[in-house]
Amino acid sequence: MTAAAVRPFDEMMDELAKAGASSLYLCYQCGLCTSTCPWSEVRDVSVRKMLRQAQLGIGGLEGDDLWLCTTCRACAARCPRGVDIPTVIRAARSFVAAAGAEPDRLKTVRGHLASAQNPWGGKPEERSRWAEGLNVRPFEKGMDVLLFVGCTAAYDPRIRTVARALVRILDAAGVTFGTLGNDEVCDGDPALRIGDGDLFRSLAERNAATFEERGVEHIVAISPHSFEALKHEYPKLGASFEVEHYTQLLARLLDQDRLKLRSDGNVPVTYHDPCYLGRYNGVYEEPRKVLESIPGVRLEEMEPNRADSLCCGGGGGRIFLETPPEERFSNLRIAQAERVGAQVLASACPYCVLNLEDSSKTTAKSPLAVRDVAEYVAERLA
Amino acid sequence: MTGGTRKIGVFICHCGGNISDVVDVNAVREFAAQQDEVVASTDFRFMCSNQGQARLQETIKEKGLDGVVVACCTPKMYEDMFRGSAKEAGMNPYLLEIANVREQCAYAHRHEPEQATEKAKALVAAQVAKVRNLRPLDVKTAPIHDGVAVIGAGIAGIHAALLLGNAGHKVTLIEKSPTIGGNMARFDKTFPTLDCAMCTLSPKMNDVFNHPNVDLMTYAEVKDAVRAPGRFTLTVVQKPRYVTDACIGCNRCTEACPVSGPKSPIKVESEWNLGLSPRKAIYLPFSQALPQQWTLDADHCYYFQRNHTCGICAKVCPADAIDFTQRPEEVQVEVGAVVVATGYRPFDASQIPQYGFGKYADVYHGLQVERLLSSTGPTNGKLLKKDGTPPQSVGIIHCVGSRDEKYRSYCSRVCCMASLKYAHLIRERTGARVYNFYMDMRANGKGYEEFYQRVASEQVGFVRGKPTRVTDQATAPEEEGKLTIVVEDTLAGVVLRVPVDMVVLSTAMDPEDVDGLLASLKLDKSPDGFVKEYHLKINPTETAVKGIFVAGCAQSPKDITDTIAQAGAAAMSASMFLGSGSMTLNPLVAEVNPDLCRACTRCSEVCEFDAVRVDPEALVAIVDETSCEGCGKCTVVCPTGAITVRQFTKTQIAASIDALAPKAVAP
Amino acid sequence: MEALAPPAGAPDEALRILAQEGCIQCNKCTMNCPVHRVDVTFSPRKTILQAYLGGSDALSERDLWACLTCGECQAVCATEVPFPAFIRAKREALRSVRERTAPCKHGGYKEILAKIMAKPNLNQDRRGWIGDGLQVADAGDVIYFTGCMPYLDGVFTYTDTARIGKAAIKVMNAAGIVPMVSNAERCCGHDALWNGDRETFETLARRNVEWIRASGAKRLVTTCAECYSMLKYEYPKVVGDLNVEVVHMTQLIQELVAAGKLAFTKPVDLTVTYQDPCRLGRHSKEYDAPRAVLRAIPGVKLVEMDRIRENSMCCGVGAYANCDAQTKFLQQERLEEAASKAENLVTACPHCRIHFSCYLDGQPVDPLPDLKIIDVTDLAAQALG
Amino acid sequence: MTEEPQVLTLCCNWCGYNAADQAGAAKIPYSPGVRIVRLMCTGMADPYYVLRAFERGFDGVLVIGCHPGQCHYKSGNLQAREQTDRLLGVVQALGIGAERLRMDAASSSEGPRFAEIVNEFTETLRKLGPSPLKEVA
Repeated sequence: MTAAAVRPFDEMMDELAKAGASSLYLCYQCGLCTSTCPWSEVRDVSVRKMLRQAQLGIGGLEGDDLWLCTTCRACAARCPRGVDIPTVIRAARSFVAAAGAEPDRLKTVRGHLASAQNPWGGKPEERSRWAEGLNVRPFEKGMDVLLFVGCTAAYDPRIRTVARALVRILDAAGVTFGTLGNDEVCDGDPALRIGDGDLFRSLAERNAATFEERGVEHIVAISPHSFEALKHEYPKLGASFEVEHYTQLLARLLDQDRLKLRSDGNVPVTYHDPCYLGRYNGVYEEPRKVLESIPGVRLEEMEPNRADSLCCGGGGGRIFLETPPEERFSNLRIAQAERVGAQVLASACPYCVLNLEDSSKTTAKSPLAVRDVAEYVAERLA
Repeated sequence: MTGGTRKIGVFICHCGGNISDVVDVNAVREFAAQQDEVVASTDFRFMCSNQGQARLQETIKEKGLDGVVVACCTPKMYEDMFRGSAKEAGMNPYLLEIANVREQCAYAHRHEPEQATEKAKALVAAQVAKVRNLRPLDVKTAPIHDGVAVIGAGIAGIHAALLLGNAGHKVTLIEKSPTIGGNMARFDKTFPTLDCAMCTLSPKMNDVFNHPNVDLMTYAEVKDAVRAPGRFTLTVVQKPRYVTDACIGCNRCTEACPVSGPKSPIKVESEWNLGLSPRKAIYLPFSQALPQQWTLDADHCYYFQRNHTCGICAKVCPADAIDFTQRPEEVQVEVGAVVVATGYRPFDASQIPQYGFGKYADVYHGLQVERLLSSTGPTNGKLLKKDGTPPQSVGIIHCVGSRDEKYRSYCSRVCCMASLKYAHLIRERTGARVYNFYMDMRANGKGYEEFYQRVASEQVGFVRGKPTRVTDQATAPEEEGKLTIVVEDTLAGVVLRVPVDMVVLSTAMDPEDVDGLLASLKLDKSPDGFVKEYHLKINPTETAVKGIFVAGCAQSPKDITDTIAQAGAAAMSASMFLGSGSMTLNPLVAEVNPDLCRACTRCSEVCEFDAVRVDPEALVAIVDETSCEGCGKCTVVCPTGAITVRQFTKTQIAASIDALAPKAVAP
Repeated sequence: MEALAPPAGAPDEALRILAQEGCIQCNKCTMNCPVHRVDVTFSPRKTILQAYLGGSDALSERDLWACLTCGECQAVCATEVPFPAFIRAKREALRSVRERTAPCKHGGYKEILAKIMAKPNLNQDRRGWIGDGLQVADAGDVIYFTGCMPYLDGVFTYTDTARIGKAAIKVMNAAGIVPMVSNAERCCGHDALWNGDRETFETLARRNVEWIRASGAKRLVTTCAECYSMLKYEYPKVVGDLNVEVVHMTQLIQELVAAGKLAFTKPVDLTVTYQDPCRLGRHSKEYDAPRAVLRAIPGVKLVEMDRIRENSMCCGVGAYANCDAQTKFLQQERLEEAASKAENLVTACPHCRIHFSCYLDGQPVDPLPDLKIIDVTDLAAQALG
Repeated sequence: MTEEPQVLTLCCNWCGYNAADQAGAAKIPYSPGVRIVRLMCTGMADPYYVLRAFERGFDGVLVIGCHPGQCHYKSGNLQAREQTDRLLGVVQALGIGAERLRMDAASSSEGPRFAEIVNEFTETLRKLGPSPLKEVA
């Protein structure tokens, strides 16, 4: 092969700079990102090499590997030069997607988001069907909190139970809450992570306008992805409200002695940190505290955990893409859970629960129940 | 206006045409002559030439000038020279000001000669107005105390103390640990020559210990420092050793001491061996320690911790050298200069949990490996794993904490070579396979690249990549019972899992924790935490505080070669400073009119140099002229106008402003 | 200390002022002089005697500027010798001898402001500090003369003076008054006059009178005791009748409350003591209005200090001419007295407030208990609810 | 006389003044209405100087010190910035106009930047016209 002359891809370099990805040029090619990336556990992919080529503007980000990134931030959390790799990825995705070169499946997701305001393709008028039979009221001023349900909890049959569980817990604790019902739209996280900033903005602005209109001041989110978007992305658009993840609210309710839980016998439980709750927002202790408050629960820590936790594989749009069984991080996670002898694998994110449950069903050597923290707590309500 | 009493001369320089081609110097000269109190106005081709200066001096003498304005180039060029000439001619040099008509008129407005000329007139008028308001200033000097304190007795401090002592200065060498020698005394060999570290250090330790001009204080710390012109008074705390000079070094106390014994509830690890071996409560840090005087660690001693129940050391001591009644003592040390040589300590590798330091037994940091390789170390120089067997393979991870914005952004400069040294010694002593995990090899000293070549030729593995973790979880049979280093080999572009028996972390160098000392000495730190030097490039051994010098790793990470060189330079600077006998105080600093001061403390609150304080008894602010830099922040916050900066008083500046103002320009 | 010579051949105007009243050398002035308490060399009696014997030339530079012109000497004098007026005349006379000698404190800030405001073509924006929710007008029956208030916050970092103005407007609005605040307003000239710069004072007075007369207003209100004494007593001497009634804010409030046009509904539970500003008290003989205001505010408990009304003690600084360590001792003395009575010291002049706050902001001579310095108008505004 | 706006420029000795020298040495033209007074540090730039300059008829006052973090005296430029900011309100209220007072920074090697700052400021002043305090002859 003859060497080609370097011809910098100026347009892409400009785009990356505009999208705030200029920390890219700080990279000194130590490869820590590659070896830290969960993909390195299951297949060959060099994050470093992608950055290398992008630094020189000779491509590298436009290939298929670009769409592997789960935006889990494990790399950025360790990068010795402070390169904001997920932002580089996001910027590159938006550049590639603008040229229509993203995976077909993601085109569909974008379509759903644009037409039905959710990535799953559910009908907008069925958004609040998850709450059928429960007395969930529309949010009005004076209520303690707005429950932001999120698309997965609204449409996915498995995750609907999480939302329903949370309703029972809030009722039991005497928290007054409401939802936006069918007026809620996707928080925009999927759009943002797959590189469609405009779509994100239109969704976010729509929600923000509804919050404003209904006088929402305090939001509780079910999905850490909603939580992250509401907490850190919406304020950039000028929105202003308090937001917390439901595990933070539950921890507070327990502190105030407003939840009575009964024993589950002597159960070894392990907790999987969702990336968007942990690395993105530093919420490590509250979910653990909630689990440990269930009488009988014995919390065992998997390796790795907390800031080093292994991604489930669902973020950054990966939940919508097919991953071959031998490349699923969630399979590794199941093995790690089994290594500490857990019977229950708890997490606090719809994507994590979906992925881990799939893997548990296909790879667990002995029964390993995958539960969302909310489900587990609701089961143990006294 | 009434004629004043001042006699001011104005000298306008042509600068060989640089000025006169643009500015009408005749017009400026005539204009200047009309200014109040101007008695001489002249122009000359080159004011900076010998003839020009002679003209200046003659006119000063002839006319009895007590004020001069030279209209020429920027004051940054020749202000000092003109002031010197004026002084020689018998005029107070601080009555001379420069009107910068070259850079600010002839150069900047060369296409507008008329405007340039008008502006030149204004600049001359402004300086004449200022000079009219100037007062002659005395340049004060303060005698410099002839002693020097060297703080820290590692290789930098020892070397500096020796040179200063040899130069005839009275040196007080202050070391906080029980022995001198510093980190270098822990090393086995030094790169790139692989000399035995103690063989080169030990003679210097002995020299400084026995030097007639060096007063050595070990186990002593500087607690406070008070600065006066030409003098520092250090308050040094002599910590109690509980062992008197009568100690004959027989070691019976150490042998008898029950602490750290197998059944002892009180256990303590050897600082000297960095936790790799236990030590007794009464001990000598290592066999060649100087002074050869034992030290009792009261914090881990049964006598002190268990209500006087022990005291066996005193019973076995043949010299009756144990004295439990000792107390810390404060000693005042007066010196004229201070050399700060407080050195470094290794970065705490447990801050990066992924590398398993403190979690896996066979993960060590570099200084520990020095001890493991040293014949005086805990394994008598045999490199052994915790289980007592020699390693078959060793991984050395570079840049642990260094070059990492999460920890220390800077390069620690020595780790590359130190890692090569470990690689060589480990291969030489154990034959183990050695892998270096590096990002860049920095071999930038004399003989270093050659050393790199030599070690490479010894079949040491070099993997370019920063490992993500060290783990004991095996994913393949080769990893069973091993520590596996996971890394991207960035040259091959593949992720490797490298199983080894031992991991060495080449940790960053941290500055020794001397915040208290730096605060007492009013020294600043650079953003990296090391002592801030006066100028990084051209004056790396002095500090912003006159009379304080810095040497060795206190200033920045460096190897022994550079440490010695800088210690020598610091000693030279200190010696010259002391040898000058007196220091000139910059007269352009703040002064307080006590009649106006109301002791409100606003001046001392804004001062960045601790140069002004309020005397609580006299209720007046007092300026320390050695510390004041003359920035004038205090003058703006002073409510009463009591504090002013000489040569920049409100009347002086306002006079300039008035003269520059549009009205004043009109003829 | 250096004695100052008057201009050759100038009549001793200062001595003429002194000689109008006959000093009987009883020494009550000196015994009551606050400056004398902290600097025994300063003696009004001695100065008067020297002037009688050999003209006023013997006055030293130090004495010339150390006098607070607070008028305590005159207030206790059996024959009412106008010592402050003598000092003022002396400062005026010496001004023509040399450039002013006493540096205006605070770096000449107020002095240069006054000089700028004496200029003809000034297009000020004097309302920037007022903020939302308060109503002022371009014309009307009542002028609010704000004084140098909007400019003080440019250097005085330890107290927010605009606060007093906002309070004044709030109180007036509550009584249905929308005051006129004019951009044509200039410095009242108090400091210029008292520091001997009559030229600047008269220029300022003329510029002020021009717009005041043209405004057609009936009343002019000040929150500053200095402005009040200038406009009410000194301006007529220079420019004749102003055609408006000059009132201090406390007088206005007293009147509004009495007439039932203003009611304080919100209790302000504070124990306060009251500082008579020299310019409102001794210079203008208004002691009662501020006290009446304090009594009208529910919850306020007024505990008087020992030295009040004509015996009140100066805040320590007059016209920014004098401020030094002696000043500090005086302020300590006064604040200790105040602190022994109440936790809040109320005054009716922004300058008393600044000078006391300045003291509290710095290092005290001796530790003082917590004491807050509040303007009476501010307190009134707080009681509006 | 001259129609050029008259600018009092208070330069610190270490950055602003050297930058002006650099601009001169590089023969970068700027308005001759720019008049420099050298202070050791902008930290000693008293509000009095600014007001006095306006009182004496200058059209604008420029304070040029070191970049933040580069002050020879650590923080003199920061104090100057704070003081200048406070003074802006005063200058505005006096009707002089806050646009006529500006603080900027140029390091000792930034001759072009010095010229750029003063030229831009002069241009602003030209548009504003003479200071209202300027005595009309």
